[in-house]
Amino acid sequence: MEKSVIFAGFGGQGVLFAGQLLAYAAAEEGLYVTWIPSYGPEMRGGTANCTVVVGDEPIGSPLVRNPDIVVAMNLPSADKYEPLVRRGGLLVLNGSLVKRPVQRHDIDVIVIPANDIAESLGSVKLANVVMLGALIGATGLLPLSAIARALAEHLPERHRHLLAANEEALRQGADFAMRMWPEVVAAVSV
Amino acid sequence: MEKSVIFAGFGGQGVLFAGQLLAYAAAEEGLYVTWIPSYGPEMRGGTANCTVVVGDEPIGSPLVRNPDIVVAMNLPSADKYEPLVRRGGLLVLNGSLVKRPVQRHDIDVIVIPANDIAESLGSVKLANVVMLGALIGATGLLPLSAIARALAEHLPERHRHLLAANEEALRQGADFAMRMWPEVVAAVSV
Amino acid sequence: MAAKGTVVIDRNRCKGCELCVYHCPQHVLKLDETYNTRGYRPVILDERSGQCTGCAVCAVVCPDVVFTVYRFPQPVRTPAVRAVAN
Amino acid sequence: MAAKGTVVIDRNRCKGCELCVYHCPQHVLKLDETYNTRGYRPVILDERSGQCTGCAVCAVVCPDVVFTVYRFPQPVRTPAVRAVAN
Amino acid sequence: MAIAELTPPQIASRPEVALAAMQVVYKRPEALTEAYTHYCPGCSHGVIHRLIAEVIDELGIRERTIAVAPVGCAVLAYEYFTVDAAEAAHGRAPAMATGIKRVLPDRIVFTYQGDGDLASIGTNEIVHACARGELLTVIFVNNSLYGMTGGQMAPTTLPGQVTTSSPYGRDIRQQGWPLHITEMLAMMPGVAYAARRSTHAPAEIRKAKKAIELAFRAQIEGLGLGIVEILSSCPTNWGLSPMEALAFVRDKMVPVYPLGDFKVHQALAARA
Amino acid sequence: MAIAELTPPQIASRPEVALAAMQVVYKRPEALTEAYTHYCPGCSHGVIHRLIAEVIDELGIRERTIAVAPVGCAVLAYEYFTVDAAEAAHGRAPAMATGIKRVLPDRIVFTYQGDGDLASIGTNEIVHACARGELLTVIFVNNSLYGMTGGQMAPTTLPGQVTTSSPYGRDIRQQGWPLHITEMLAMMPGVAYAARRSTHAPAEIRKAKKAIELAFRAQIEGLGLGIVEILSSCPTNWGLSPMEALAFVRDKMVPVYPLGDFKVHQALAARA
Amino acid sequence: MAKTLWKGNEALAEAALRAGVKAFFGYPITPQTELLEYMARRMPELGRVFLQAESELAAINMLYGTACTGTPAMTSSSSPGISLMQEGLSYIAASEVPAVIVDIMRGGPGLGNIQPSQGDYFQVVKSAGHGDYHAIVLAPATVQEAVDLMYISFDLAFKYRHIVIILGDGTLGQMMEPVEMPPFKEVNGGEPPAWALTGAAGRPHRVITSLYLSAERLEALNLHLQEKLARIKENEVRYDTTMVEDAEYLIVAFGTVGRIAQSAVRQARTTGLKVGLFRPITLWPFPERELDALIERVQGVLVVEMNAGQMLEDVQRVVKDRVPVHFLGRMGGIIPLPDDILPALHTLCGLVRSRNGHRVRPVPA
Amino acid sequence: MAKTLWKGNEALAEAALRAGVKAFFGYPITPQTELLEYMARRMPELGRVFLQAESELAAINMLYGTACTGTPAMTSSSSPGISLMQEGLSYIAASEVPAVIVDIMRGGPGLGNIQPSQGDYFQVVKSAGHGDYHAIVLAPATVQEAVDLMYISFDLAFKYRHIVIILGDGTLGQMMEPVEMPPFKEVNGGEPPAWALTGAAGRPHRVITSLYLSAERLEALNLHLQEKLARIKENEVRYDTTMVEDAEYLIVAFGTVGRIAQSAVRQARTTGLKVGLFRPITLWPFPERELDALIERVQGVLVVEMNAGQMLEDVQRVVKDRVPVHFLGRMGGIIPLPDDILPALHTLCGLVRSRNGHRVRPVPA
Ligand SMILES: Cc1ncc(C[n+]2csc(CCOP(=O)(O)OP(=O)(O)O)c2C)c(N)n1
Ligand SMILES: Cc1ncc(C[n+]2csc(CCOP(=O)(O)OP(=O)(O)O)c2C)c(N)n1
Ligand code: SF4
Ligand code: SF4
Ligand code: SF4
Ligand code: SF4
Ligand code: SF4
Ligand code: SF4
Ligand SMILES: [Mg+2]
Ligand SMILES: [Mg+2]
Repeated sequence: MEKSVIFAGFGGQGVLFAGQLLAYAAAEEGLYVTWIPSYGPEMRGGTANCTVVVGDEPIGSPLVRNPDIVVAMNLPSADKYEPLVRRGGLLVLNGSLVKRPVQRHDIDVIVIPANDIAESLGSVKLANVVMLGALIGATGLLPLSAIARALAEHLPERHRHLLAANEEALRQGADFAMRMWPEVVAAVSV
Repeated sequence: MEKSVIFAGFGGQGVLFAGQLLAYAAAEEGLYVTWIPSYGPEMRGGTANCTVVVGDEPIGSPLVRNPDIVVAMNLPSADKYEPLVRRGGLLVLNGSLVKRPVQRHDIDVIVIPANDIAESLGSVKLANVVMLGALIGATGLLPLSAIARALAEHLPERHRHLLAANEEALRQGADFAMRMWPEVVAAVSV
Repeated sequence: MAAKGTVVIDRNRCKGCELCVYHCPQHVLKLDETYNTRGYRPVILDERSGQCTGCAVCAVVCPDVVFTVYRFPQPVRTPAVRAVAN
Repeated sequence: MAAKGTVVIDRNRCKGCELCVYHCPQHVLKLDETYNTRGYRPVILDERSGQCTGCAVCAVVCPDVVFTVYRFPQPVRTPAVRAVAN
Repeated sequence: MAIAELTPPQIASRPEVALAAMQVVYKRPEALTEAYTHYCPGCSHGVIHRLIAEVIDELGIRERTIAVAPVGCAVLAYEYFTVDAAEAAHGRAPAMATGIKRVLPDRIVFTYQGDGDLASIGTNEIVHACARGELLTVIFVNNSLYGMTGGQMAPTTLPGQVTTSSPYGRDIRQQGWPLHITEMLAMMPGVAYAARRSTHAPAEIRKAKKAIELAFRAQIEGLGLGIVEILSSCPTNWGLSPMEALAFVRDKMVPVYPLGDFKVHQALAARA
Repeated sequence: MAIAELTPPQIASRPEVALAAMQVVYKRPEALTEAYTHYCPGCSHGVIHRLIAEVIDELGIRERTIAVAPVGCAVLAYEYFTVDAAEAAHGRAPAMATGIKRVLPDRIVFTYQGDGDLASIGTNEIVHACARGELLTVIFVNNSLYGMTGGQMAPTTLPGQVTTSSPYGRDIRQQGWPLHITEMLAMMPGVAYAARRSTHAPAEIRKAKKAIELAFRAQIEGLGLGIVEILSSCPTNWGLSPMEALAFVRDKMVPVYPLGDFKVHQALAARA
Repeated sequence: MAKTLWKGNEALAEAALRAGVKAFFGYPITPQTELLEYMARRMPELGRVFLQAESELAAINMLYGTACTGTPAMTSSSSPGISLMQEGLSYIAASEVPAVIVDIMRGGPGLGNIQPSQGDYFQVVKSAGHGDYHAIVLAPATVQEAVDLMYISFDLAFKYRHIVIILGDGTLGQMMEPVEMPPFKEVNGGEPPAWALTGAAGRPHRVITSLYLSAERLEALNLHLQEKLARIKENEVRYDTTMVEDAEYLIVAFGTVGRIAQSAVRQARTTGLKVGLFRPITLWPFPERELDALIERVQGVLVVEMNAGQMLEDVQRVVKDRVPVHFLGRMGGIIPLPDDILPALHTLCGLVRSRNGHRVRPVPA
Repeated sequence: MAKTLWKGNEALAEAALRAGVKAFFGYPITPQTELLEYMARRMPELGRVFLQAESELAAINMLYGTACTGTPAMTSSSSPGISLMQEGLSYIAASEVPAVIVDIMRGGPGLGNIQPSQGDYFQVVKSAGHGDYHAIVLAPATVQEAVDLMYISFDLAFKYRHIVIILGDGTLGQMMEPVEMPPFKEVNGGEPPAWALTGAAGRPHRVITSLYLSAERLEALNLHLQEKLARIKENEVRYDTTMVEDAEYLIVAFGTVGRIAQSAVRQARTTGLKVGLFRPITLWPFPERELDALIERVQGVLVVEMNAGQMLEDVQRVVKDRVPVHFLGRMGGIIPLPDDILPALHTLCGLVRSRNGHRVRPVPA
C-alpha cells in the first residue's frame, strides 16, 4: 500500500498544516510517510501545496506527478491539480470557493463547502481541517482518531484554545463526506 | 645542441640579469632559449638563481636538475651547485668570494676573481658581467658580440652610463678565461 | 461639495495594503468588497469622493503605483467621482 | 668617562640596519667591518662604549631584538665596554 | 466642452476625454515597467522603486541608466525598471556596478541593495566602492532583516528584535550592535552624498525622493559616490499590518537610525 | 666582588658573571621564540612583534594567548611567538579569531594583519568583528602597500605614491583616497579601543606599546574589540634605507594618517 | 519505535546537536535556512555557540578557527554559498583540522533558483577548492539516513582530521519523515586533541598552518594527505543496493534521486524488468570496487542525476567499456520522477538488445 | 623572425592588449603578479581601464559587470584567488557573458606555497563553482603558445558568450622565452553586441540575469548551455602530439609538464623506447576522440602532472581498460623533470611487458 496526497490552496489556508497532520498521524500509526512542501520562490501570497505519501514500505519518491488524491482548497488549485489526479483517484474540492463543475469523469470527486462549515464552527481558518476530515471520511486512509491525536499534539500553542473546534471540524468534514457522498465512499479505491 | 646554465649568487649580485643577457643574445642569434628565475618565498636578501637553456630545437624542460654549466658567484651557490653540475660539465666560480678548493674531478672548472676585476673597472656591480664573459670565453656558447649587443640593448636606463664599463667587463672576463684557463677552454665539451 | 481633484485607480495593481486609506487626508478611500484578478481587495473611492483634493498623498504612499492623480483647474460640483481604470 | 650601562649584542641576530646606530643618544654603536653568519655586518659598541648609559633606546628601535641592556648600580670607570654574545 | 461643465458622473463614464483635459498631478513614471511587483502588500520596496523611477524620469537619464539589482527581496528589480539592468551576486553589486561604470563612464549606474546584501555579505564591496569614489548611486534599503530568506537577523537588526535567527531577541553582547554603515561610509572622501531617509510617512517619502535625486546628481556631476539608506518596512517578516509596520519604522527604527544627511558635497549643498 | 670594582674589560671577559649582577634594563621577552625573523633589515614588523611580546609578558597571559597570523609579510609570525598560533587565509583572520574566541572565551586571542590583509581583502571580516564587539585584539600594521607580493598599491597607499601597481603614482580620482579604516571602525560601539601609532621614533614606539597594552586590556576586561593601527616602514618596497624609511613614515605617512586615540572605552581611560 | 516526524534541515541540526557539535556558524540561504534557524534556537539553550556570520566566507573561516581548537563545529549552506567556501575548505584540508559542512544543493549555475539540484557534485566531490584532496562526502537519501550520517560525521572528521561534507538537496532539506533520533552523546570531559590550539600552558607552543614554503615540505604534506585519503578509501566506503542480486540492468543514483530510483526499480520489477539500484552513500570515497563487482553481472547501466552528468563520469571510469552507460539528467530544480526514469530504463534495455556497442546517450527529456 | 624575449606573465598581458582587452581587474598574488603590474603600466597608456580590485571576489564581479556591457575584459589570479572566484564564475557562465580569466597555478592546498603546480585542474576544468557548465580551458606549454591562446581567447569568449580560462602555472608565468607578438587588433568601432547593457536608448530595456525562478525555465537555460557546450566540444578541441606516429607508449601531460615531457620523449627515443607525447591544449573540451584514436595503437599510457592525479581521471575515462595507465605526480611545487619521467616510463614499459592486467599505479617518487 502506498498512497500519495497533494494538499493545495492559497497561502494562509493551512494546507501545509493539514498535510502535516496526516503525516504525523501516519507516523504515529507506524506507517512510512513523507511530507514535502512546495517551497517556492521567496514571494509572498500566492499558492502553497504539499505532498504526503503514506505507505507500509519505505517511501521511494516523496514527490509524484500524478497523485492518488488531491485536496484542493481554492479554484487555482483545482484548476492546476484536477488534470493531474491519477486515473481512478480522488479529488476533494472546497465547494465554498470552487463553484465550477469538475471536468474529469475518470476520477472520484467529493465537493464539500469547507469554508461554510468552518465559519459555522467559528472560524474560516478551520476549513483545512474540514477538508482533511472529508478526505479521511471518504477514504479511511487512517483512523480519524489518529488525526485527532495528531491535532491534540501538534496544534500550535497559540491555537490551543481552538482544539475542540478543530476536532469538531475534523468530525464534521468526515461526516459530511460519508453522509453526502456515500457512493464515492463506497467506490473509492485509493 | 641544447645547453643549460644556472647562474647563482646573492640577491643583488645581478645573476638574474646575467642570465637574461645570455638569453637575449641567444634569442637574437635565432636560437631557442628559456630563462627562468628561482622565485622564492617573498623574502628579502637570501640567494637568487636562474636557469637558462639554449638550443637549436624547441626547449622542452626549462629547468634541469643537472645543468651543463653553473656560474656560481658566491660560496653558498658554489656549495649548492657544485655537486649538481652534470658530469663533464663546467663550473665557473667567482674566486673573489669562493676561496675553497673544488671537490669534483669529473667537471671542468674556471675560477675567476670577478669582484676584483669588477672593482678594477670601477664597480663591484660589474662582477656578474665578468662572470658571463668568462663563461662565453670558455665555451664559445654564443659570439661575444651577441652578448655585447644584448648589453647595449637591455642595460637599464639608469645604468646606461656604465655601458662601456660593462662591455669592458665582458671582454676582460672572456680574456681571463681564455688566457688563464686555456686547458679548460680546449677541453670544454659543453 | 466641490471636488478639487480625483484619482484613477489601477484596480489590478492594488494589493489592498490600505496605506492610502489610512493616509488620505480626506478619507475618501476604502477597500472594495470584491477581489481583483490577483485576489486582493483593491482600493476604491468611497461616497465622499467629492472631497478628493488631488493632493496625491495616496500616490506618495502607495507601494504599487496604483494611482493616477488629477487636479481640476476649478472645482467640479456634486459628489461621487469614481474613476477606476479597467 | 664613567659608563652607566652597557649592552650585550646578539651578533647573529643583527641585520645591520643601523637604526640603533642612528638612534643611540650616546653614539656608541657602529657596524662591524666583518660579517655575521647570516651575511650581515652587525652592530658593535665602538670606542666610546664607556658613554653608554643603558638607556635602552637601541633596544627600543631595534627590529631584531639584538640587545640586552644593563645598567650599572653605580658608574664603572674607564672606556671600552664591549660585550657581545657568541 | 469646458472642464468645469463636466459633472463627475460624466468624468467617470468617459475618463479618457475628461481626464485628459485635467491637470495630471501624479502618473506612473516612464522608468517603471508595467509589471506587477512581487512584493508583499504594503512593502516599502515598491515605494522606493517608484521614487527612483520618478527621479530618473525627472533627470531625463532613463536611456543612459543601468541598474544593478541585488540578491534579496528586490532580486527581480530588473523587471520593474525600463532601464538596462544586471542581476548581481549577493553583496557584489558595487563591484559589478564598478565594472560597468568604468567602461561606460557616461552612463548612470545605480545599485539597489538590501541591508543583508550591502551591510553584511557585501560590506567589503561597498566600502571599497566608496573608498575609490566610484561614480555610482547606491540605494540602500534597510528593513532590519533578511526579507527574502524569511526574516533572519541582519547587522541592522534592532537590539532585542526577534527574528528567525535571533529567536531570543538580538543580544548585543552576542550578536553586536546595529551597524550604522551609512555614517561610516560618509567618512570617506570618495563619498559625495550620504543620507538616511525613511518611508514611514508621506513627508518622509518626499524627503527620500529628494535624497535619491541628490545621490544621482552626485554621480552625474562627477562628485563621487552617492548613497541613500532608506528605512523600509517588512510587514511580512515583522508580522505586522502594513500600517503597523510603518509605525514600527517610525517608533523603533528611526530612534536607532537617525534620519538626516551625513555628507553633502559642497557642490550639492545648494540643492539639498 | 662588588660591581663597581669591575673594570669594563673584566666585564667583557666574563660577561655572564658580571652582567648577572647588573640591573637588566632590557632583555628578550619570553613571548618571542629564538627564531631569526625573515623580515628585511630595518622593517618595523620586527619592532611590532617585540612590542606585542613585551605586552604579553607583562600582562602574564602568554600561556593563554592564541595568535592568528595573516597572509602578508608577517605570514610566518607564528614562528616568532611562543604562543599557540594559527595561520589564517588572506583577510580572514578576524573570522578565524572569532571562531577561536567564541569557543575558548577565557583565552586571549589576537590577530596580526597588514593593511592589504585588513583594509582591502579583509574589510568585511574586520568590520563585522568590530560590529559584533568580538573580544579580540587586532594589531594592524599599515606600511602603505602590499609588502609580501612586492610592493603593490593598497587602499592605504598615499596619494601620488608610486607602487608597482600604481606606476604613475596613486591617482585619487582613479584609485581613490587613502582609507582611514581605524577611524571608521572606532565608530562602532563594539570597539572598546582604537588608536593609531607609529614606529618612526623611540618615543612613538613606546607609545605604540602602550596602545597595544590597552588593546589587550580591552579584551581581557571584556570591554570589546581593541585595535591598534601601527604605521610601519617597508624599506625594501619603498626603495629607501631603514633610516630614510622611518623619515618617510614621519614625514609622509603621519600627515595623512594622524596618530592618536580614536576610541577609548571609559573603563580604559584611566590607564590610557 | 520512537519515531517522530522531522523536517530534513531540522533533523540534521538536531542530529548534530546529539552528536556533540559545540559551535555552529552559518549564513541564511534557501533551501538550507531552517538548519541555521534551528541552531539559533537550540544552541544557546544548550550553552553552545551559535553565530550567524556576515557571509559564507566568514562562516567557513570561523569554523576553521574553532576547528583549530579541537572543538566539534560545523557550518551549512547551499550551492552559491558553498562556492564561496572553496578557499576556506582548501585551507582546512591542508591544515588537517576536523570540520563538518552541510550542503543542501539548489539549482544553478549562478543565482539559478532554490529548487533541488545535484549540481555541486563536481565542486564538492572533485575539487572543493585548489590543491589535491577530497573531502569525505556523504549523500543521504532519507531524513533518517541524514540523521545517521550527521551523527557519525564528527567522528569521521576527528578520526581523520579531515573535512566531512553532507551533501543533500532541497528535497531532503525541506521534506519531513519519521525519524528515530540517536541519543545525546556525552560531549564534555575528554582532553582536547594533542594538536589543538588551547594556549601554550606548560607545553611548547603549537602552530596550525597550511603554509609550506619549501616545495619539498609541501610535497611531503601532500603525500601525507594522499596517504590519509587512501586510508579513508580503504575504510569508509558506504553504499546501498536494491534488488541487485539478479539484476540485468543497474540504475546508479545518489541522494534524493537514489530513493526515487528505488520506486522506479520497484515499478519496473512489476513489469518483469530485472533492474537493480546501486546508491553510493559516500560520493568520496566513491564505491568503485563495489560498483565494479556488480558491473560484471549486468548488461547496462543507467545513471540518473539532477545535473548534466557529474557522478556519471565516476561511473564511466568504473564501468569502462564493459556495458553501455546511459544517462538521465534533469536540471534547474526539476526532479526526475519514476515516470521519467522508467522510459529511460526501457530505452536502455531496448538499445542494449539492439546494438551493443553503444556507450553513453543522454536521455534528458 | 621578430622574436623578443618575454616573461610569461607579461607576455600574456601584452597579448591581451593586442587582442583588444579593454578592461583589467585584478588582485596581486604570486606567481601571477607581473601580469597585473604590466597592465597597471600599459592600460592607462592605451586609455583603457586598469583597476586593482579590493579582492579576487571584487575582481571577478567587476569583470562580470564589464562583461555585461559587451566589453572585452579579463582578470588574472593564482589558485587561492581562483577558489575565491568560484561563485562569480558560476554567475558569469549562467549569464552567458564573455570573460577571460588567467590562472597561474601555485602549490596547494591552502596557502601552500608559490611554486608551480597543476592543482587547480579539478576546480577549473570540472567545476568552476556550482551548477552545470564547463569553462573553455586553454593550457599553454610555452610562452609563445600562451600568447597565441590569449590572443584568441577573447574571440572564443565572445563567439560563445562564455568563460575562457587560460590555465598556466608558476613556471609559465615566471619564465622568459622568445615570442613573436601578434599585431594589435583594431578594437574601436563595431557596435556592442545585441545583448549588451548600454542604456535603453531607443530600444526596449535589456536584462542580464542568472535567476530563473521556475524550474522549467532554469532547466531550459541549462539545456541551452549544454547544447552550447556540445558545440564547443565539436569545434574547439585543441591538442598537440610529439612522435606519436609509431609510438608504443604514450605520455599524456599538459602545460609546463607537457613541454618537459617532450624532453623526456626525445631522451627516451635515444634509448630506443618508442614513446610519444599527447598534450591536450584544451583541457575542456578534453580531446577525447583524439586521445581515444591513439589509444588503439599504444600499449600503455603514462600520465604526468603536477598534482595527485586530476587530468588522470579524464584520461582513464577515455582509455578505459584497453591499456594500462600509469601516473607520475609531483606536488607542492616540485616539477617533474625528464629525470623523473624516464624511470616512470621504464616502469610502465617493464610492467606492461610483465603483467598486462595492471591498470593504474601511481609512481609518485
Ligand atoms: C551567496 C549567497 N548567500 C546567501 C543567499 C541567500 N539570500 C538571498 S536574499 C538574502 C538576504 C537578503 O536580505 P536583504 O539584503 O536585507 O534584502 P531584503 O530581502 O531584506 O530586501 C540571502 C541571505 C544567496 N542568494 N547567495
Ligand atoms: C586570496 C589571496 N589573494 C592574494 C594573495 C597574495 N598575497 C599574499 S600577501 C598579500 C598582501 C599582503 O599585504 P599586507 O597585508 O599589506 O601585508 P605586508 O606584506 O605589507 O606586511 C597578498 C595580496 C593570497 N595569498 N591569497
Ligand atoms: S489625491 Fe489626496 S484626497 Fe484624493 S484620494 Fe489621494 S490622498 Fe485622498
Ligand atoms: S496603497 Fe496602493 S496597494 Fe495599498 S491599498 Fe492603496 S492603492 Fe492599494
Ligand atoms: S643603551 Fe643607550 S647609550 Fe647604550 S648603546 Fe643603547 S642606545 Fe646607546
Ligand atoms: S637596530 Fe638591531 S638589527 Fe639594526 S643594526 Fe642595530 S642591532 Fe642590528
Ligand atoms: S518579505 Fe518583507 S521586504 Fe520582502 S517583499 Fe515581503 S514585506 Fe517586502
Ligand atoms: S617587504 Fe617590506 S614589510 Fe615586508 S619584510 Fe621587507 S621591509 Fe618588511
Ligand atoms: Mg533587508
Ligand atoms: Mg602592507
